[in-house]
Amino acid sequence: MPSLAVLAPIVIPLVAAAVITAFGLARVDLGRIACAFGAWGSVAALLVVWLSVRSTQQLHLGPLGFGSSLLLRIDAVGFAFGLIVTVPAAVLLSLQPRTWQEATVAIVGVAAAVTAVEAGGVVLTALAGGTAATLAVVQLDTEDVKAPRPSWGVLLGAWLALSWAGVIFEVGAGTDGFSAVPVASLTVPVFALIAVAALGASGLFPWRSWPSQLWSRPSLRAAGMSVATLYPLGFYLLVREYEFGDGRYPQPALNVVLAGLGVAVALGAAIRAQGAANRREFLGEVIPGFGGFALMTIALGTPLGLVAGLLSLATAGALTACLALLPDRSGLPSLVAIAAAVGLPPGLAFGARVLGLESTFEAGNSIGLIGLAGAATWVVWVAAAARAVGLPAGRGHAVAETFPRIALAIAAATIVAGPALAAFQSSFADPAQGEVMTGSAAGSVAGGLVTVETVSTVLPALTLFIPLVAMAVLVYAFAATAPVRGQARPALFTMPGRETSARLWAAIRAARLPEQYRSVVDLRAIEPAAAGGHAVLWLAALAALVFAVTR
Amino acid sequence: MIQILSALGADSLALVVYPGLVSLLVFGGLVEITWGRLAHGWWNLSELPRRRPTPVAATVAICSVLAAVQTAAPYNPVPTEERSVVLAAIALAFTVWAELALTVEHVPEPGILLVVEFCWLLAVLGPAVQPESLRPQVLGNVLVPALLPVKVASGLLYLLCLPALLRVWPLSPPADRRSRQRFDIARALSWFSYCGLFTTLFVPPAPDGWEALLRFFGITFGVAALMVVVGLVMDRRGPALARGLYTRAMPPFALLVLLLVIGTSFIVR
Amino acid sequence: MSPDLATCLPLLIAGAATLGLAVAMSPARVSRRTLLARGGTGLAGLIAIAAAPSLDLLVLSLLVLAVLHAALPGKRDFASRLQMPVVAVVLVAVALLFVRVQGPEMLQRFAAVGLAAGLAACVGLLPYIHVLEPEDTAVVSPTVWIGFVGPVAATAILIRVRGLLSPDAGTDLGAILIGLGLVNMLWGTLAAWRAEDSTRAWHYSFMADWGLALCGFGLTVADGQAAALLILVSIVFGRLPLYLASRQALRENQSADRPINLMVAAVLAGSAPFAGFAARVLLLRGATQMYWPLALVLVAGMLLWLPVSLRLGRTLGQPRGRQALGVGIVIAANAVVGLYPLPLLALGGR
Amino acid sequence: MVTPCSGSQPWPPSFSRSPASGLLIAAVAAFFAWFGVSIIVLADGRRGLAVGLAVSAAGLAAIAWQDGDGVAALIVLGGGAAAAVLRYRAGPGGWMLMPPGSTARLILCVAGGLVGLWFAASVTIGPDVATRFAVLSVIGMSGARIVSSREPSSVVTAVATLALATAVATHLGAGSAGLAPYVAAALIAAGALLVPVRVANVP
Repeated sequence: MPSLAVLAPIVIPLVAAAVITAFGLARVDLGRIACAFGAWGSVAALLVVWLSVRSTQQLHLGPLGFGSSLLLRIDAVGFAFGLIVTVPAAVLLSLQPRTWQEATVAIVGVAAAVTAVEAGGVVLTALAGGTAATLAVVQLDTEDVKAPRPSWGVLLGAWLALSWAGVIFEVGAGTDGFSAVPVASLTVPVFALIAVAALGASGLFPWRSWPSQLWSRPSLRAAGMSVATLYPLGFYLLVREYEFGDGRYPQPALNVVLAGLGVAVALGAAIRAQGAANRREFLGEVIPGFGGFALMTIALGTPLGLVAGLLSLATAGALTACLALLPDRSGLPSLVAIAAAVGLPPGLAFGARVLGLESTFEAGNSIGLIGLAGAATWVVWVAAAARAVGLPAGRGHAVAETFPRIALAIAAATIVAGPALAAFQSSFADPAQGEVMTGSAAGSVAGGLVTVETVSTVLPALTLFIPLVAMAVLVYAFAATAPVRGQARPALFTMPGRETSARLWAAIRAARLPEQYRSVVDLRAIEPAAAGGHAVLWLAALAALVFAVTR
Repeated sequence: MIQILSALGADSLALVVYPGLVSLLVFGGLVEITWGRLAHGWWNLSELPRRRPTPVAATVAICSVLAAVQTAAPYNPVPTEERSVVLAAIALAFTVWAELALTVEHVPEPGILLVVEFCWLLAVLGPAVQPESLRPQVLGNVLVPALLPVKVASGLLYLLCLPALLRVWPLSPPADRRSRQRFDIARALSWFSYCGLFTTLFVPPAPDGWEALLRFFGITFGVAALMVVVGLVMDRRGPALARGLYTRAMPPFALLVLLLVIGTSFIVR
Repeated sequence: MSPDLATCLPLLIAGAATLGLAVAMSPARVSRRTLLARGGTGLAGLIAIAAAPSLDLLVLSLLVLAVLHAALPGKRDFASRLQMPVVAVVLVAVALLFVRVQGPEMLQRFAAVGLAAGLAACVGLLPYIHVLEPEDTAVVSPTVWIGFVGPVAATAILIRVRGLLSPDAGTDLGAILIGLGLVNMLWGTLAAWRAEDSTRAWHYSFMADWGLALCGFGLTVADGQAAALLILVSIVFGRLPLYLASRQALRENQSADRPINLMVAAVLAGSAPFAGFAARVLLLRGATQMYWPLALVLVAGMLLWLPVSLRLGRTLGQPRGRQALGVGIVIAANAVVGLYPLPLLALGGR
Repeated sequence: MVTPCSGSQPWPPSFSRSPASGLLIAAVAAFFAWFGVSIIVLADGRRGLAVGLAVSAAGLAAIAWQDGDGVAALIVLGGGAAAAVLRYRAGPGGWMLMPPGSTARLILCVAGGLVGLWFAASVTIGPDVATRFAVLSVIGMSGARIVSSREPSSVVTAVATLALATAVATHLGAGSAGLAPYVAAALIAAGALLVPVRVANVP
């Protein structure tokens, strides 16, 4: 396989974008065909490049000019995250209608996200990730400028922080390559910088951040694409940090802090979900919930945790496509989507979360307490999901962009694919874990296509879940239909101190500078003085500078 | 391949027959009929459900079966190393909320129920924090003096939670207040999983044999009987007692258990 | 070609390209011949500044440009428009005098102050902001200094002054430039955000970019200089042509939120993948090498560009025809420079 | 540094003189330069401005000549004279020397001279005291005149002296800048007065 093939997953969508633009300018809208070609082409290229050799392939195209070189590589981590990004994006681009301008921006966004995961260095990842973020914002604002979208500042700040971390590596270690940075260069501050970038890039906060806000938009075309392309990138950085640190974070405390934050993110989403006013609101919290669980397990620093996190992210990717295509009305698709989202046994989500919780208990050092909190969070999710089944549908998005059968198929697939958990783990997640957890932190999750072996137990995914699936099919087929009463339902509980914090926040927002001091910071008042061309100001400035240099 | 097929057969047997669906129905049916007779005074076959089970009952069945095969029931075809307390706990968590999917009127006091379930999870998973093992029978076998306080406290907490989780408390849902109590198939499917899990986690298992079988089911039936008695007492004393117990008494006790778990995990480490 | 001229070459090319775009994009009511004549004169002045063999000739060239520019018909009178460039000339000339005479070391430091202040006065940065008359045409307004002449003049002066100052004075000059840069960054972004008049907002946004450029010049490492060059190129062939393209919409009070407006906002904000982002990365490299807390301040400051840029992007309205093509060319060129700045930096000898 | 006149030999004075007379000439020349620019600061009429420009240019030329570069001196003188003639032919009529409200200008002239003298004689060391004084006072005062005036004729006149002084200052540099700065300055001085400046600008 020639190393140039590494470019294929990036170039194919770009070619598609060029074709779409060219035809668009000629007043010919190629619609979904070119989009599908570009996105699925990228997926196919990733599969071909990785599966044909199953080892890292890289391409070095020389320096770019800002300190890092154009080094692209496809390794197990890049492959895994590449699929997590491209597959849901391809599903959405192939089905949902878009204008040629929207399609161009969306497909270029996919190319940028793939570049971010293929980049061999931190700065290039920051550049590509920043591009993906910019294009996502453009996409969202183009679709509906009044609808909620991620704060551009937060996204740009995150990618700037990452680029700073990259240049710190370059200045300190002479390289920012993921596989070349010396272990000693990953100091706690640099780690924190990358972690902050990761959290900001994916909006991993306990409060309601952009991944949940996007689902309240009138249309879910740009929202789905943005979540599909941007959300996994933050996790990608956290996974790569293991590669910098020879398989571990610089301090065990950092694992605990990040894992705890993960639980907080999942719990925050669960609390909002159990109080959702309608089903759309509930579904909006699903991806942040998955993200929280994934963060919790990825941050643990154990092979099983990392594997469980990757499986959670893959499931979240599938559900991103599902939720964006799901119509806002009750019925089987909604029911199955909710079941898949909450991790009904024996689905993929169920298996991944169980593995994740087990990894916390087996991580030692009392991290099992985090697992305990994770389990409690899952229970809130279960209650919230049960409540959501009967909630009003919520604001409906255009029928043209919904595909109930496809959404149902995707949701059902994530449940029925439960028995394949071990196969996913060994073929998809294990190689990625092996890629970043080498050397001193060597270790991997044993098992194969049938079982997932943890430290203390074995999960017989194939042999236990296949009969369970069969039983479920029979039982549900035999079961009578029960009418679900769609009704406004009270929240299971309200967060204690919620009113207090709301009042505090309102007070902070209402805080104003006392009248007599406003003129000091009133730019409109200062502007004429600064821009009025007064000789006194010039002389004063000159005097100040002279004074400064004589100190 | 043969190994896979044999494992598939064994797991299927466990899920469908023992300690799976059939066992659940038999055990749960007996306990539920007893409960119905004692609590509501009915006892004839005509009271048994005639209609096909609802999707709620189907969901409860799937989850209870998954939890049941994780128990340390003697002769359980699922190998001991393939059982996990996390699997059991989470699967059972689904059974409590399934009915909420239909309408809020089928679930009494969802807020209190959620708190009770948190406490129950603490009772189930708390003892696993320090040993760092998730095999149910390993946890049942733990007799290290340093870990016994946590185990005993968790066992008590588990028992405190069960009446609420099995809904034998007097806080009945609004829907049931309108009509006479009927055979609750969802609850019937839950009896064995909850009580069997208690036996598994808090009673040291014995090697497979008739004695072990009698011992396991004896204790499990004992737990079920205790729940029936507690339920009857609560029923007589009225909802106030139950509400007071689950809002004022249990959370502080759960907090104590949590502190014990944290303290033990740090001290023993 | 002398190395000094080579350093300014990317800026001269960018200036020529901008002039070409401006002529091509100018609405019919504006005489292209006049625009070409005035722009061509300015470009000739830039070449003279870049090619001037000594600082004295550079200063005299600035004086010529100042007189010619002030003589153009505009809302403000000749004398008041000549004021600030003359202040710049006087300050730089006196600074040169201080550099040349024998005396206490302090004189060198005063020279550094004079050079920095002269630079700010020449470009029109805080505290020497050129008075803007929003009604003036772009050719007559101070935008010419901040967006067209300033980049070449500043680069030429700072390149030539390198060997003249003593090491201590050079360090002082760097510190002053960084200080002025941070002040202008903060002022430019906040004032552009809050200004009621959009033309003023555009003008202040130039100052914000200049803040970054001054920080780059102040960092006495190669990365800082490269960052400054990239930022100046993005001013000359990014912000300036986009401002010119927005003039008509500004007059007609148009505003739009189309993809092109958002792309323009991204270009102006220095968002990836445009030239501003690469420049910021280089700036962070330089700051990390020199003094890392400065990088922290810069990262925080760089986020202030977004609200301004979104506002300015909207003021572009809905460009059509040649104007849309011109804006497209600017966006594409900025993306190319942002993704692969090496050739440009090599051309500038960085 | 490559300049149009690199390697050009300075035109030597055709008569010998003693160091004392040299100093005297330099001092007188510097005084003339300052006096000329002071007239420019104090006058508003074309006669006053033209005389000030001529006197200042003569002083600066003498300094250039004194510094040993006769060609440069001639160029400065030529440029200054041409500018003075052009100024004499256009602008507000009369002398208008020290019109009402000129106290501040007068103070500027005195202060400019004193600061220049202090800088040239006390702060700095080495030869060329007169050059330092002339250059600093002319540059400073003409700059102040441009900044403080709204009348194009006086502003342009000050620009001319500023250009000439800037050129003369190059002599203080270590290496010879050749004649290029002098030529440029002379052209600017003359050209600035040819630039059509509308008194009442229109948009």
